[in-house]
Amino acid sequence: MKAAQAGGVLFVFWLVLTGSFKPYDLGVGLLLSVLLALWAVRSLWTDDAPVLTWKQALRFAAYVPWLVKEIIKAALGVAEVVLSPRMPIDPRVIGHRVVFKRPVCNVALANSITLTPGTLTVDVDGDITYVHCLNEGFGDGIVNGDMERRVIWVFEE
Amino acid sequence: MSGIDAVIGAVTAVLAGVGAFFFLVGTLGILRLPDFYCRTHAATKCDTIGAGSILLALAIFNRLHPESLKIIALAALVLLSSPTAGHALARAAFRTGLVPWQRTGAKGGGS
Amino acid sequence: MLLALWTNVDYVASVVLFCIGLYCVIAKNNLIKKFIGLNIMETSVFAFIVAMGVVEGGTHPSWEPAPGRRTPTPYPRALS
Amino acid sequence: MKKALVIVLLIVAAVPLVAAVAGLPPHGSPSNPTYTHVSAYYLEHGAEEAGAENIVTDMILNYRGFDTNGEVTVIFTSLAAVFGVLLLTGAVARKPAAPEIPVSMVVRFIARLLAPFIAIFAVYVILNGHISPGGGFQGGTVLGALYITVSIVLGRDEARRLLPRGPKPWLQAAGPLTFVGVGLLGLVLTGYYLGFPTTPALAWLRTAMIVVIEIGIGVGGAAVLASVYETMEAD
Repeated sequence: MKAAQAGGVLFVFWLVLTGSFKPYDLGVGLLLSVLLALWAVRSLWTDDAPVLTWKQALRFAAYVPWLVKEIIKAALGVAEVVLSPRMPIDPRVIGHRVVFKRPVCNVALANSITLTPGTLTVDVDGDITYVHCLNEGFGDGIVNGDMERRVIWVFEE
Repeated sequence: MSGIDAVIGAVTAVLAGVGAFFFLVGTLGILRLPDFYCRTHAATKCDTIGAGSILLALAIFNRLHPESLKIIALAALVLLSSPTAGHALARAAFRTGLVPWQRTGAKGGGS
Repeated sequence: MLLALWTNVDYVASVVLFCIGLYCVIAKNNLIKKFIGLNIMETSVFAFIVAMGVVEGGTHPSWEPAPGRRTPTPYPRALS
Repeated sequence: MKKALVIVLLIVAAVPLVAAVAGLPPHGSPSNPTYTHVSAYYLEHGAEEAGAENIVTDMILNYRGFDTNGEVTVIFTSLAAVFGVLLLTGAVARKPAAPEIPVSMVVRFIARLLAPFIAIFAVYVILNGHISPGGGFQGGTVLGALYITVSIVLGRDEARRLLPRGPKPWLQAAGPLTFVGVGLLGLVLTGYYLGFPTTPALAWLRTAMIVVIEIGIGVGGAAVLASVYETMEAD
């Protein structure tokens, strides 16, 4: 099942790349995606595969625009900080403790934090995520748990 | 027809301009910010948004050509890999014991 | 002379890039910075080679057999 | 003092370059010598004559095949040189290993997520080198980088399985071997080493020869990159 899902995604990716429906291209793509899906399931993802149900995929699709909005907002903030002559920065490292059920949540949270300008995940140690903030204000969205709730909403329900 | 062309041209130009602006901010940030962690902020994040909006501009410029899909796949790749690279850099520094710079006179704060 | 330089401003840009790289290589003491300078020099050579292949209004040589295509010769030269 | 010397050196380097640039034919004009002589011929006849739609690939693998043959051999030779250097110097001086820092789980996750996509992209670049930009050299580099990533993220043993000991030497030499093989095929068919058949009926064969060479270069390049990394890491 996992292999079929991975193979499907890989085949769609191959179609996007080649953009041709000639039998030769389709055949090569099919062979490749079957082989790579087997490889992925057998040796890459022996423990917990990043499988998404349809509901989670839809929620992920809803999560991305929100994330992009946050990124743009924060990027403007960073631009303001960098361009202002006084440079009002006050960097600090905050540790934020969240207990997730799946590692994919940890990864999603860490990468969302890093993607949002002004905050940078420096380490993930068990349940604790250490975040380097340029300024106290940038860390608010993490400390008040907004981002973490959304990640849980996407991947855990 | 030409109206659509004009709109697409304008949107492309604006998005590319935004991308260039954020690249500029990122470069300035690398030069101005005080320590490694802050510079990593500037280097990785402004790259993400700059490259993202330039790629979006290109995808719009190509309309619904199959190439646009490739460009969007590329943008997704940037969104996935760039924060990972930034995290790897910062973590390597953190684990080897590089102490983050703090504003002098800061009241303890942090960690 | 100045007019010739202006028509060839693409080439001049690669010369400027080359000089920046050269400056990094001879003036910096840090080996990594020297290496970055070397890389900039390399990039300037590629930029020069690609600029030589440009034809006004041409397209990439690998697609669409149209009359006004860019010269393909510089690309293999960059590979060597 | 040093600054003045640097400035003088820069000027000494820049003045001849700028003068030479000013003397070049105008940028971008279609009457440049670079455009009128050889490449006009390539552009006009390349697609029918040489077997690939991408003229750059035509030039690299067909018109300029001998040169590329040598170049592919250079890649293989670089591997031999690395082995030589490591045998002479590195193998003995083994430093105490630095304290191992485990790979971050974020990096592990994302690398494993992207690995199949990178692989499929690399194969696409190799196989479509005769139509679109790309080809064996580029795709091979991507494959080699993928091997290095997998070997960092999953550990050496998992990566070793992708490059088993038995066929490894053959894969490392795949570039020169396929090139020579295709060259000999050309020798049989046309009487010239690396001669591509010119009749329109055999157009498919020309394309097939080019694709085979691309695959050889890609696999060989990837294997060489991977084993250079492997040797340096084991040291």
